[in-house]
Amino acid sequence: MLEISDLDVYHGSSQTLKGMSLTLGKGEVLCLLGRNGAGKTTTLRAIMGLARAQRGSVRLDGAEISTLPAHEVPRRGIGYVPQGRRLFSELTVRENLEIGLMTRRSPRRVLDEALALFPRLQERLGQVSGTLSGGEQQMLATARALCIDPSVILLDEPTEGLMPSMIATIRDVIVTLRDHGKAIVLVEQRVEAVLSVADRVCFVENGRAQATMPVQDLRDDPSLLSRYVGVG
Amino acid sequence: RYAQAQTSEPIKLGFECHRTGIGASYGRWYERVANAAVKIINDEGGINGRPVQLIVEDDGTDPKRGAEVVEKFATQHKVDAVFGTLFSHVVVGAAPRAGELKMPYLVVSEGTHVSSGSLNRYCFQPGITDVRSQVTSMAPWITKNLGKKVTMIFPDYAFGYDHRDNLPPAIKAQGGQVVEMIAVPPTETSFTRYLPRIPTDTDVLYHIMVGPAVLTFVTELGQFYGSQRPAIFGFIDSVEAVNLATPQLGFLDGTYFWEGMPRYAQKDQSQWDKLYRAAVGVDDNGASKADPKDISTYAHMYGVWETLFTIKQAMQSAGYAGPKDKAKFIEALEAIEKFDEGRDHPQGDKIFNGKNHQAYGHQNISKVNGARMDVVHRTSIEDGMYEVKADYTKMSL
Amino acid sequence: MASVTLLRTKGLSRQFGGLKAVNDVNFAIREGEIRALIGPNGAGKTTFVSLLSGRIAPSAGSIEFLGNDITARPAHKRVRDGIAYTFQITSIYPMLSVFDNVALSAQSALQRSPGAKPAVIAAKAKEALEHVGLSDRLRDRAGTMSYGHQRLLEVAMGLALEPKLLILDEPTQGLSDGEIENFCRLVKEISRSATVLLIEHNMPVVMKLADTITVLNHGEILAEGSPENIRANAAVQAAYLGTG
Amino acid sequence: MTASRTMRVIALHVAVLAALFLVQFVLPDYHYLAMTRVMVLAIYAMGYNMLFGYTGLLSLGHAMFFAAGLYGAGMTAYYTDLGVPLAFLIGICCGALLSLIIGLVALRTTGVAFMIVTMMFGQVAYLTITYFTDYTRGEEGLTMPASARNFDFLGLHVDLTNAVLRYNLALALLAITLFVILILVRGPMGRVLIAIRENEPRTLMLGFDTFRTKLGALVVSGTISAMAGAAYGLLFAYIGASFASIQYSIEALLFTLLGGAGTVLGPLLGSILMFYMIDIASEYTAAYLLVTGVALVLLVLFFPKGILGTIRERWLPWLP
Amino acid sequence: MAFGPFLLLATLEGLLQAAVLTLTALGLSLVFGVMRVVNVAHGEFYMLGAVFAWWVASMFGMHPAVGFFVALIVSPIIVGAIAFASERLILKRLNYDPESTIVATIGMLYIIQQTTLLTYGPDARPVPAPFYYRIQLPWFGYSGYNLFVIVAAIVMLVAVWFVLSRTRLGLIMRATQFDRETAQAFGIPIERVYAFVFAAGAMLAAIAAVLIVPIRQAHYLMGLDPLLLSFIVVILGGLGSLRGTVVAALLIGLSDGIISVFFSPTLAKMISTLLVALVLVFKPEGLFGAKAR
Ligand SMILES: Nc1ncnc2c1ncn2[C@@H]1O[C@H](COP(=O)(O)OP(=O)(O)OP(=O)(O)O)[C@@H](O)[C@H]1O
Ligand SMILES: Nc1ncnc2c1ncn2[C@@H]1O[C@H](COP(=O)(O)OP(=O)(O)OP(=O)(O)O)[C@@H](O)[C@H]1O
Ligand SMILES: [Mg+2]
Ligand SMILES: [Mg+2]
Repeated sequence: MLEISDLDVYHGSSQTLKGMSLTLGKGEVLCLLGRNGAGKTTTLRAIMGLARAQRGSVRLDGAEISTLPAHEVPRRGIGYVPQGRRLFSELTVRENLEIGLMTRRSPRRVLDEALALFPRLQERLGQVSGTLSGGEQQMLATARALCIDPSVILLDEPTEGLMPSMIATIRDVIVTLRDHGKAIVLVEQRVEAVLSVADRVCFVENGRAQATMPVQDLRDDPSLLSRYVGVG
Repeated sequence: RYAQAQTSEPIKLGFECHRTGIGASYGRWYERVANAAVKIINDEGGINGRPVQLIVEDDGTDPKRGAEVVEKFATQHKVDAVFGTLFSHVVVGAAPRAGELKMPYLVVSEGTHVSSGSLNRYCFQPGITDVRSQVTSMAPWITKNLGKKVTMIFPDYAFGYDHRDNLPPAIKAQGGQVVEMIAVPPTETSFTRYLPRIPTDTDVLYHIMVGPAVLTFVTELGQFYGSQRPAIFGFIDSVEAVNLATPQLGFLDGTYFWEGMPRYAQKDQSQWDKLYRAAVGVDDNGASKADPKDISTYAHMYGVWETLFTIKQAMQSAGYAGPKDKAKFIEALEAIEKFDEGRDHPQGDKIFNGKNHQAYGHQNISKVNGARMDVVHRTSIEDGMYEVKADYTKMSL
Repeated sequence: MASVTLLRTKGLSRQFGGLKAVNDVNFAIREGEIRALIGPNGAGKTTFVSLLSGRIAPSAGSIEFLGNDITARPAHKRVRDGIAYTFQITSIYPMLSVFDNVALSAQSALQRSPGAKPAVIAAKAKEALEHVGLSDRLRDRAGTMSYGHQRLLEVAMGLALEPKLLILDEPTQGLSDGEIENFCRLVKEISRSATVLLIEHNMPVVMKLADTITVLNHGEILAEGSPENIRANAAVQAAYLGTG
Repeated sequence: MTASRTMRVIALHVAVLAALFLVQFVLPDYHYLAMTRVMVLAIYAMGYNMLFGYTGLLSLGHAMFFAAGLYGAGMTAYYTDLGVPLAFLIGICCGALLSLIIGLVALRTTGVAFMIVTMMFGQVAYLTITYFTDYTRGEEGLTMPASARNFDFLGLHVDLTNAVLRYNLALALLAITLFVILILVRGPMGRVLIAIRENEPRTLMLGFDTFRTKLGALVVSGTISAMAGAAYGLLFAYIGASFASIQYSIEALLFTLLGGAGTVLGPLLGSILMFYMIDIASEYTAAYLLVTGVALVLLVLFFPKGILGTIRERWLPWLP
Repeated sequence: MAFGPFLLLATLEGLLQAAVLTLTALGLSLVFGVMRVVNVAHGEFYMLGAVFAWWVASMFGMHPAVGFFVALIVSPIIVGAIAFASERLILKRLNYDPESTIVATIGMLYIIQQTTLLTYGPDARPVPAPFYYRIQLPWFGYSGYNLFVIVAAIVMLVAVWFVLSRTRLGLIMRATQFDRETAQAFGIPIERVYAFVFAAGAMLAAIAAVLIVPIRQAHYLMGLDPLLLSFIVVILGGLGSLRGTVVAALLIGLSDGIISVFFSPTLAKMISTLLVALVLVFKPEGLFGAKAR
C-alpha cells in the first residue's frame, strides 16, 4: 500500500538519499536496518514530506503523496513516531494526544484504544509531557501517532532508551497493530528486537536500499548481518 | 534678470529641515515658507544679482543627523549659509560643527541657546524672538489680567527649560508667584495624572507643550476641569498645526495664547500679513488654501521668511560674492540694529542685537473665541528686553 | 588504589513538587571501576547523576568527591575537578564543526594547566575524536550528522575533558549494533585512566562492561552487586527486566 | 587554525585599515567628515557585536554605554579643566564601571529577558540624564567649550577642530578596537563566547564559568562602546540625551546585523552601508527611511546572515 | 488635591493604560510565543490601526459613533490583511530565523511608518469619541469613554482567553510553538497557522489602537511606546501566560502613575522602570512564566 521509488534527497549539496526504493503491504512490518547515518530517518522524513525529494515518488494506495504539503501527509493516514520522540513538551499528555486526534477528526474510540495499550499514560494525562521519564515519553510519542488512526505507521527507533520490560511492551504493541492490519515501517538498531517482529528486512546503506529480504533469510543466515551492517 | 551679476552662479542656501521625526509638522510648513520667500527673492533678481538656490536636507529632528547635515551643506553642497532649524537639541547638536566649519547658521527655534551666548559666532537667530524675551514680555500682562498665582506645566525638555528658567523671575518681578512647576517627561502621551498636582488656589494655568501629544494634553485638561477652571494661558506651541475647530478643543474657549504672529487674520490685518499669507498659500484661518484641514504653524513659521530676507539684506550690504566673504557677511549681520515692519518683516518691527545675535520683537496675546483666536494685546518691544551679557563679536571669525 | 573511594553521597535527595525523584541515596564509587546504574524508566537515574554533576541542586544530603564536600560547588567547578557528564538528551553545538565541539572540551581540560598552546588543544581534540571514530568528519557541522554520530561526538566531548569520573547517560542510545561493539571497547579503554559511571538500558552492554551494578527504583537503591547477582535478583527482575 | 589562515586574516584586516588610511587622500570633503563619524560609530557597533554577535546576548540598552562614555568624557571636559586626554580616559572608565554593574545584575537573565532588562536599564540611564538637566541640559545637550577643542598632549598641540587630525584619531581608535576584538575572538576566549552563544548549558557542563565569561564579554563590549561615545563627544563637541535613547541601541543592532553578526568587520561594513544608504536616499525623498526599510528587507532576504556573515557561509569560511 | 482622589485618578489612568497595553501586548505575545518572531513592527500595526481609524471615521462623518464603530471593525481587518501579506512575502521566506526576522521587521517598521508619513502626513489627528460623557467626581472630572475602553478591553481579553485555552485553534497554536516539524507531521498546516497568528497579533494591536485613538490621536510616530511597553509586559508577565500579561500590564500601568504621586514625573519613571527591571532580574522567567527559556 506504500510504495517508494527512486527517491533522491539532498541536504545542501550533499546527497543523503540516492535512489531509495521500498514497498510495504497491508499488515506487514518492514524493518529498516543500517549503520548510523545511512539514511533511515531521512527516508521516513521524506515519506512524511518533511524532507523534500528532488526526484522519485512516494505513493500511498497508488496516489502520489510526495508532492503534497507536509501537513497533508498525516491526513492521508500516515502516523509518525519521530526519532528522539519530539513531544510538544510544554503541553500535557492529554493535549499531545488531542493534537493527534485533531488531524483526522478521529473518534474518541481511537484515543481509548491507544490509551489501552499504554495504561501508564492513562495515569498521567494531566502531566506536562516534558517532565515524563524517557520511557513514558516514548510511549506518549507512539500513542500520539496512533491517535490519528493511521493505516501506515512509521516508527523511528521506538525502543531507544527504554528499559527491557518496556521494549517488550513496545514490541507487543507493534505486533498488535500489525494484527489490526496496519502497515508498519520500523527503524531499529537492535537486531534481536527486529527478528521477533519484522516480516521483511531492508538493509539501508549510503542512502539506498541495499537488499530487502524476508526476515526468515536473516534468521537462517546471520552472516548477512555482518555483510550489510558490519555486526559479527 | 540676473544681468548685472559678474557671475550667475546661484547663491546656495542650505535649509536644514525637520521633514521627519517629531518636528515634521513644523518642518513641512517651514519648507513652504522658505520656498515662497525664495521665489520672491529670485523674482526680484536674487541676491547681489545672483539667484538663490535652496538646498533642503532632512535632519530627522535628530541632533546627530543635524550635525551631519551641516557638514554636508558645508562640504558637499558648499552652501553659503544654513538656516531653518527649529528644535533646540538639533540646534545645539549642530552648532559646534557650524562654528568649526565656519558656516553661518541661522536658526528659527525660539530657544535661548543663541541669545544666551552658549553657541558660537556663526549662529544667529534674526527671525524670531527668543523664549526668554517672550516670557518676560508676557508676565506683566498675565499677572495684571489673569492672576498672580501661576502654575506652569511644561515639557521636561530643552524647550520647556527656557520657560522654566525664565517665567518665575518674570512673574516675581511683577509681584506674582509661580506656585507649582510641573515638568512632564517628553515621552509622555497622557497627562491626566499630572493634573491633580495643580494646586487648587491656582489663578492661572500656564501651559506649554510640544509634539504630537499636545492635543491629548488639552483634551485631558478639559475632561479634568469641566467648566470650573482657573484662567488658562498657553503658548500656541500646544496647538500649532492643530485645528481649533476640533470638538475636543471646545474647552479652550475663553483661554489665552501667546502667538508670535496671529494665525487668524485680524480685523486690523496689515497689508504685509495679507501679502505673506497669499505668498505662502495660507487662508484667513491659518490653514492651507489647498486643504482647509491642513493647519499651519503660523505663529512660528514667519521666522523662516524673515530670516531669509535678513540673509538677503546682510549679503547685500556686505557685497557678498562668495564663500570668501563669509566674514563680511557675519559682520554685516552683526551690524544690523533693527528691522522695520514691511514685506520682509511682516510680523512687525524688531530690534536686533549684534552682540548676542538675537532679534527682539512684538508678541501677541490672543483669546480663543469660538474656534478662532483674536489678538487682545500686543506687547511692545521694550516689554521683552532684558540685560544681554553674551557677546559673540569677541570671538574670532 | 582500587579501594580508594572517589565519590560518595549521603542521604542524597531531590524532590520535584511532591515527587521524590531521588530519595535518601547513599552511594559510593571506587576509583577505577566501571559502575552501571540501571533501573526502570523514571527511576531517577538521570536526576541522580544530575545531582552529582551539579546540574541540579539537591533538596537534602551531601556529595563528597575525593574526600571534599562538593555539595554546594557550582557545576562548572565540578567539571574542572574532574566530573564529566554526557547528556542523555544530546547536547552539542550543532552549528559548530565537530572539531570545535571537541576542542572546547580539550580547552576546558587544559584550563587546569594554563598556558596551553592551540596546537596542544588541537592534538587532544583529534585524539578524542580518533577514539570514537569520528576523525574523518572534523570539518563537518555537528548538527548535520546523524543522531548516532552526534551521540558519539557527545562521548568524545566527555573524553576530551580528561575526567576522573566520566558519567555516561545512556550512551548507546541510537547506536547501531556495530557501533555498540566499538563503544564497549572504548569504555574499557577509558576505564584504565578514569572511573566510569554508566547509565544503560542495554543489558548485554551492562553485563559485559560493569564491575558492579546499582539498581535504582522509585528514587531509591533497590540492589547493588556484581552483574551475576543482579541478574539473579528477583526484585530486580520484577521491577526492571520484566522476564529476566 | 593553520598559520596560513592566520596570515590571511591579519592581511585582510591590515588591508582594510590601510585602505581606510589611504582613502583620506582622495575622499571629497564631505565624505571625509562623514567617514570620520562613521568610523566612530563603527567602533560602537563593533563593541556591540562583541556581545551580540559572538556571545549571543542581544542587548537593547547599549546606548547607555555609549552615553556613559559620551557624558563621562563630555561632562569632564565641560565642567573641569582636567584636560581632554584625561576626560577621554574618564569616559572609558565610566563605561567600564557601568557595564560591570549592569552585567552583574542583568546577566542573571538570558534570552529575551536579557534584551528587555537591558532595554529598561537603558531607559533608566536616559531618564537619569534628563533628570539631571541642571547639569546635562537633557535632550538639548551641551556643546563643548573652546578649551576642549585645543589642548597640549605630551608636548604636542592638538587641535580637535582639525579635520585631518580627527580622521586619523578615529582611524587609530578603530584600528585598536579591531585588533583587540580580533585577538579576543580568535583566542580561547572567543571560542568560549561562541560556545555560550550556541549552547550555554553545555558550555557550563564543559567546565567553563559562563557567567564570568559573559560578564567579561559585556564589560569589554561596554567599554568599547563607551570609548566610541567618549571619542564622539570630544571629536564632535556635542553631548546630548538623544544618544542614550533606545533608537541608538537599535542602531548598533542594525549595523551589526546588516554587516553580519559575529564577523569582525561586519559592524564596520554595516555602519558604512547604513550611513550612505540614508545619506543618499535622503537626497531624493523625505521618506528616505522608506528606502532604508525596503533595502533592509531585500538585504535580509538575500543575505540572511548579514553581508559578511552570508559571504562567510557561502564563500569564505575562514573569515573571522 | 488630597492624596485619596489623587490616587484614585492615578489608578483610573493606570487601568486605562493597562487595558490598552494588555491588548497590544497580547498580540505581540502571540506572535512571539508561537512563531518565535520578535516583531519590531508590532507598534506600527498599532499605529496603522489608529491611522485607518481616522481615515474610516472621517469617511463616515455622519455621527461620531457610526464612524467609530465602523472603524473598530474595518481598521483591524485592513491591518490584519497587511500583516498577513507581509508574513507571506517576507517572514515566511526567511524561515522565521530569529536574527533575520529582527532585521526584516525593522525594515517593515520603516516601510510602514514612512509610507504613513508620505500619505497621512506628520500631524496628529483626532478621531471623535463615539460618545462624550464626562463623569463629574467631587474632586475632578473623568471621561466616561475611558471607562468604556477599559470594559471593551476586558471583553476582548476574555474572548482571546477563550480561544486560546478552550478551542482547538488555541491548542494548535500552542503545539506549533514547540516543534514546527513535528506539528507538521501531525497535520498542522503551520504555514497557515503562522500567517493567521501574525495577522491576529497585528489585529489585536489595531483594536487597541482604535479604542485609544479618540483619547490619544493618530500620529505616525505613535508606535514606539506601545512596542517597548508591550515587550516589557510580555516578558515580565512570563511568556505565554495570559494571566501574567494582564498582571504585568496592570503593574506597568499603575506603577509610574502611583509612584508619581510621590516623586517628580521623571524620577517616578526612573524608579518604576528600575523596579520593573529588577523584578525581571530576580525572576527572569517572568511573574507567571513556567521556566526560563
Ligand atoms: N539537516 C541535515 N543537514 C545536512 N545533512 C543531514 C541533515 N540531516 C541528515 N543529514 C545527513 O544525512 C545522512 C543520513 O542521516 P539520517 O538521520 O537519515 O541517518 P540514520 O540512518 O537515521 O542514522 P541514525 O541511525 O544515526 O539515526 C547523515 O550522514 C547526515 O549527516
Ligand atoms: N524538572 C522536573 N519536574 C518534574 N518532574 C521531573 C523533573 N525531572 C524529572 N522528573 C521526574 O522525575 C522522575 C525521574 O526522572 P529521571 O529523568 O531521573 O528518570 P530516569 O531514571 O533517568 O529515566 P529514563 O531511564 O527514562 O531516562 C520521573 O518521573 C520524571 O517525570
Ligand atoms: Mg535516525
Ligand atoms: Mg534518564
